[in-house]
Amino acid sequence: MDFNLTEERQMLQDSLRRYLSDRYDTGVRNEILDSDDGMSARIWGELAELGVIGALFTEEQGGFGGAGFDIAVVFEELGRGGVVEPVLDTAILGGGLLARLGDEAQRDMVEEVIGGTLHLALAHGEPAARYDLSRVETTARAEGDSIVLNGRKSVVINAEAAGYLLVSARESGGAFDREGISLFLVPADATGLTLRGYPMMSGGRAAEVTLDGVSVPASARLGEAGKGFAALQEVIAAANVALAAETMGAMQSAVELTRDYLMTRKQFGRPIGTFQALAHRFSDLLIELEQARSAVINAAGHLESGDRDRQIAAARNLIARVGRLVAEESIQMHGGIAMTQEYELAHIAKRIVMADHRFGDADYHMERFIELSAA
Amino acid sequence: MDFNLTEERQMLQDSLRRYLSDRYDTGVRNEILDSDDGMSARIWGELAELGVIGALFTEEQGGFGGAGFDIAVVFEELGRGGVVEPVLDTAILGGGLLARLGDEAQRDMVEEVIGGTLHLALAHGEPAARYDLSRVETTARAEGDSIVLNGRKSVVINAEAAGYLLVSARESGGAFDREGISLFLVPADATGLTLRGYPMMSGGRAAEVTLDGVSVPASARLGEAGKGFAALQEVIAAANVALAAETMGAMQSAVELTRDYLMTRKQFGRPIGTFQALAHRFSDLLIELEQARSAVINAAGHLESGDRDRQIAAARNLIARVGRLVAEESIQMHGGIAMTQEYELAHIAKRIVMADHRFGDADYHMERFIELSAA
Amino acid sequence: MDLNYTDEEKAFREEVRAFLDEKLPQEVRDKVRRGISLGKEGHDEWHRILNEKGWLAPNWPKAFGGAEWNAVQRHIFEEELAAAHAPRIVPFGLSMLGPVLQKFGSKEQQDYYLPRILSGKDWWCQGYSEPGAGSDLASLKTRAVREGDHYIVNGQKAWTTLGQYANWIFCLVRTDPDAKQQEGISFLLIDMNTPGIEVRPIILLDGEHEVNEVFFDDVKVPVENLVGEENKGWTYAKYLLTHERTNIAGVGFSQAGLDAVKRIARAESANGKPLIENPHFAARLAQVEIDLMAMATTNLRIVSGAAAGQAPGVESSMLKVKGTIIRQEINDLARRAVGPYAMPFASEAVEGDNDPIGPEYAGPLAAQYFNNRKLSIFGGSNEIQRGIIAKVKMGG
Amino acid sequence: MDLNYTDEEKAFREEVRAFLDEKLPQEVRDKVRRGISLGKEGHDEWHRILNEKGWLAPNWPKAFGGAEWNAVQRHIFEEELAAAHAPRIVPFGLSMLGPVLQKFGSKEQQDYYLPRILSGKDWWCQGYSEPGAGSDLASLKTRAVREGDHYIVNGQKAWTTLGQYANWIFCLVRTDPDAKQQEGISFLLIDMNTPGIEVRPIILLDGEHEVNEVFFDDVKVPVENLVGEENKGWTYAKYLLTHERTNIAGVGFSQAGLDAVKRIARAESANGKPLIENPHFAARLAQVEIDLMAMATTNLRIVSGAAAGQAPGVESSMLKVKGTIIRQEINDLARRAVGPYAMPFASEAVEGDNDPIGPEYAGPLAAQYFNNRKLSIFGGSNEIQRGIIAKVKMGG
Repeated sequence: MDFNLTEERQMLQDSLRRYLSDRYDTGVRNEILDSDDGMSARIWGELAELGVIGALFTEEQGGFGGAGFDIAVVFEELGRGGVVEPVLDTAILGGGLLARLGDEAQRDMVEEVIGGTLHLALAHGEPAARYDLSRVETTARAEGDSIVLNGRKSVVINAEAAGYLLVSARESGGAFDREGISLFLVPADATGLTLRGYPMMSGGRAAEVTLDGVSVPASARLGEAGKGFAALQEVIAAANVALAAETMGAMQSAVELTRDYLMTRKQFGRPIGTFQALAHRFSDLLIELEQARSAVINAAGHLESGDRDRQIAAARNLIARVGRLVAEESIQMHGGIAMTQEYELAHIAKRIVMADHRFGDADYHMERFIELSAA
Repeated sequence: MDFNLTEERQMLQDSLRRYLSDRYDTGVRNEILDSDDGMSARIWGELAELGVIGALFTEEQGGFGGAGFDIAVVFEELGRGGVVEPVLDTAILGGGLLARLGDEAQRDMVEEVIGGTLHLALAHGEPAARYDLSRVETTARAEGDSIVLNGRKSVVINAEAAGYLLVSARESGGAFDREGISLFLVPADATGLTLRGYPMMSGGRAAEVTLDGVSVPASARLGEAGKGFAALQEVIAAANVALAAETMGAMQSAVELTRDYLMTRKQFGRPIGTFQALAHRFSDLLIELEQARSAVINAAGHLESGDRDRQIAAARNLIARVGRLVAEESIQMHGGIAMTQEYELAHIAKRIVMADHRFGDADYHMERFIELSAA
Repeated sequence: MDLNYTDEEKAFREEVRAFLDEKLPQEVRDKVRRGISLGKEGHDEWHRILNEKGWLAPNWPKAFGGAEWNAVQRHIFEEELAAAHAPRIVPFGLSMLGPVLQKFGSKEQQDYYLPRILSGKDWWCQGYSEPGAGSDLASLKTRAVREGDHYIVNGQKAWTTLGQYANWIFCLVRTDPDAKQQEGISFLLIDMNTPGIEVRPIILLDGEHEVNEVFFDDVKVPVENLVGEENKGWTYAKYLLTHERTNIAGVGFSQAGLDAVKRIARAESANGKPLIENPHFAARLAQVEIDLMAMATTNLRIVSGAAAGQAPGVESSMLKVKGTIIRQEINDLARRAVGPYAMPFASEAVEGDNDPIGPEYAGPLAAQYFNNRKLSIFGGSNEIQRGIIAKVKMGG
Repeated sequence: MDLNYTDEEKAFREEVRAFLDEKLPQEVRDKVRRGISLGKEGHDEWHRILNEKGWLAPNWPKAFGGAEWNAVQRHIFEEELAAAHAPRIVPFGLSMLGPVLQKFGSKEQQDYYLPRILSGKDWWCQGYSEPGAGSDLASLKTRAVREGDHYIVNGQKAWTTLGQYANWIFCLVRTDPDAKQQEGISFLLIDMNTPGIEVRPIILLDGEHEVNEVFFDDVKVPVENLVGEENKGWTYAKYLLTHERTNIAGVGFSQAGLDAVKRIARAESANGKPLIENPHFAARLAQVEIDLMAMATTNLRIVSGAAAGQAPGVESSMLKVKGTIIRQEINDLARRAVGPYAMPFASEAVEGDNDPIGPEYAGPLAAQYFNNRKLSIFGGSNEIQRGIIAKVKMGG
């Protein structure tokens, strides 16, 4: 048993933390939040240079990491910094699928991802699917050597910036079947592909995607026909570890901001943090934060294990519950200042809470946990 | 809309509160708790004299009350005093069934109940039934002019003191059917009736009851054959109002004891209740206590209405949740002293918590509420 | 004890319903239901409709043009407004300043200001809070110095709700800097068009412009704009605060919110079944509904006590705490109900000419969740309320 | 990072399991599982078995007859004991006094007392708390006055766990009444058979005799029974407290308790289905299991830090708070799982020659729920722990 980071991970963590604290302050981020792109190309390039993206891929895939703890280290720091750049979407989801399912040419694109020159987006969720991973009603129909895609994809994060969308579509089976789902690499400029983009509550941008007779060559299919679900599950498992770690990192920031506030702001001549009611509530946040950190460790440590899905469900359930507590209590203990958009905590709290809405909230993951525990 | 007690109820409340605070102090109650009978015959007689039992029956039934608010007033005070005497069992359940279903001779027994000279017990729950009211597997079989009862009844409160048991048994239908359940008035000395008595965690006594070929005349059946369930539901609805009010009264005591303790016990030269953490937690108890009071009012006020069962489910769910909070927080804020059996709060906390185990806990009533809301 | 409305109360409810059916424009209902901001014109229009009926000021005496309803009637009115998705009545002039002027204002002030509040000529805002002072009015820093016939006001107010629409502000200012704590505070009426006043928006975390900072730089205020006596402002402020709290439990808002969550949970599906049949979602919904049922009765008990002349004291604080917890829990359920479609930024999802993003109801839910964190912070934070409750109830 | 046990750690676990399989009597397991008190003889017997193996004192140096395991080994040992329903090792002599004597006792004291602890000759109890002083050791009132070769002790201790079995008590006493707060306290070893000592039972709310009051009336204690220096007792007491907290999270107990709840919930039925399939019960169970999974890792992080020589500081306080909350939640689920059969009084339902009342597992559950309210009160209440955490973490 060993709870120490390897030297490489420790170095990555240190340099990323230093970079973000120097270069990604509230002012910079607020500008990014207000920008049309919803992200900064400069920051993206610098993150790639730092090796942040490469750390998310194995050596085989062209990176120098790719294990659960690599993901956890990177995303904890991104979360701590409240980073809105779509590392999860381009690297974990998009890049992860290319690396797992792609042919040689497609796998070569991972290099561009790692280098920071290519954005990707996973177009998987659909208007009626909620968090159901297997609910795919977008269709893929062979037409000669081509495949024609029809359907609607909802809240596709990073769609506008992506050079390619990874689109899930059904080649056979009913709406909820795991069999029959394929993944296609669709260029952003494909005819029949329409995006309706918008900013998101917690920063960054997403789009509603319509596929109206989008025709791609059969070679655009990643892997075998109808067999895409397992890889989808894998990258979403990794994304869940990333989200859990990111949220935990954001919680860490929320707690630190709260501590600073409680020890700075005075009432009756004393820092308000010395009043017992707030001090005790703050202690509870610290305790729960340790729980969240342990949950991330459990999930990251089991990313390659047979207990993967149950551990991930546990981690995301716990972090969703604790996250809401930390976000709400941090705001409450700050008072009015935390209600203002430009204050650091407002953004951090939104990152924490809105994570619920990606790949399942506390109840969804609790149900998964119950199901997987019974199995 | 009117939230004032009628003059009669106010008088009953005042005199019962005065009586209990004068005559049912911790010492008296601790003696009762340690006694073989688990209750005091003297107190029982005095409660009857005060009109406490009569207030639970309508004029038609020989009493002078019987409405939801009469029950609520009486039981709030019994709860406040931590009274362990089985008013609920003898009067609400036993007497209530006699008054509703009995023939003239059986109805006349209500007078003895009101006068305090007759104890009754409802033998309804069974080992596998949990809180399922319709799960009755005890059988009633006609044999000539007699009816023969066979089965086991579990946790029959007040069975040992009762002159008669009101026994539910199935004359037809399957284990969960509402149809086919009859009620029988079985004398305590009937052949084949065995009691295994024991004290209960929150005071008072109960027994496991075995009916091994107990033969009673057909006239022992209360009401029509197989039609007992509706009356059973009615008295259990009344019992739920009584339990809700009793628990709320006990919560009132717990909160008062806690306030006294917090303002008496000192640390660093100040009453511990002036420290903010405890003060704020105490405020939450007061807020929730008002919620509990409102829940009792809602349930009592709807005892005769079409919304009865949903309102009762709501009240008991809320009171179970708030009750646990109040019991646990009161003990915690007291510290060690509350852990000792002889201290008032220990008994009060047990009354509050153990109410969960009669006619359903928080989850049971929440499920009922969901079911009834969907209907 | 009687939980039922009397026949008179029922008739009153019917009258309110009939009025709302007839006079509340569908377009306004839809906006309120969908969480779309009405703007000043929308609020003014609705106030005008209510004023025509004589119902704009339910708590004002008839002598001042109010409806002079008792507390139970006001409660019924508030419930029906919320259920019909009527806009809330903007409280600053009507619920806050009005009662203060009626009780402490001069005849001239009453004659001038009260009709202008009813007619909509004046939009008032509140100048109580200051930056960094939280809910602690006693540490007030804005100064007013008497110079001849004027006070010269310098300082800064914060969290001034809808101050961007206001042409008048009622302010607490410090007139005696040597007096301790709550002494030495006065209550001033200030024309927002006076030179030296600047209003700057504060954008809240949901992206909306709802509150403001107001800066005073040598602002000249005529002495006749002083309400009551100099240095007695704290008394008037406390009086105002009890009035602010009449609908503090927000039962009507919570009920409307809960109904909305149920509608959403019937429309949304999880695992191929309506979300409302999911036992875990149903459990959360049931518990908050049960809490609300109890709080509605707590509220009525207090309201009917107030109708019978008992002053609501510490009970207001209890209602504030529990009421905000319940409303916030409902907001949380609502955002969770819509799954991924909570993510789009509200104004993009809701406003403009495009179709909404995702289901029509989804757009504002996350924003409402974040915005309503304010409920437990502003108007005396829940921590302050708990302190008040403990002080009163333990003081014994 | 590696969440797996090393091969050595795995081998150690297997060794512990094999030992427990062979040496832990079935009858003792059953009693522990069913919540039946073992009595002094039962505990002595189990201690004897462990001592024969050399495992009675996992944290003592080998020089004193201990196993000298590292923190991870101790953690594994504790987990396996709990899983096997082994009795807990009574901590007063072994985990509390032993380390203090080893660090601060004289050679004579070490030679005399330590072997007697291992052999079971002495049963120690703890004389720290006093009535009304709660967890606040600094306000200690029991006095010891030096007279020649003796101290004369007067005063009273409370909450003395299993004092009825003890022949020795280690006490904190005030030797300098003029010193302030925590100064002037000494650490004395007192033979319970000395004249002037009286032990009175305190019956806890579950009806059990587990703790006692101990009265001292002119009790003569030889000066050689002083540990370390006079007036330095607070130092030794603090050292002891950190040792008391090694298994503070109680992960093993919680895991065993959770497993028991699952067994019960599979056996009980609700609406004709196993209770464990009831979604609301399953939800509570899942959440506490998820909390426990995380806490087990938190515990291991701290334990493995301790194995690497980092002193567990404020982390102990965190583990205490969360650990007790989780254990209490499991106790609550257990009592709720059995429905009406939680009502019989424990000793009647469990002990004696009769069959149990209701299912065998039901008897002790309500009593355990009430008894374990103590977890968050004794040994430094959760409020005190929260204060410590805040002080350390906010002090910055």
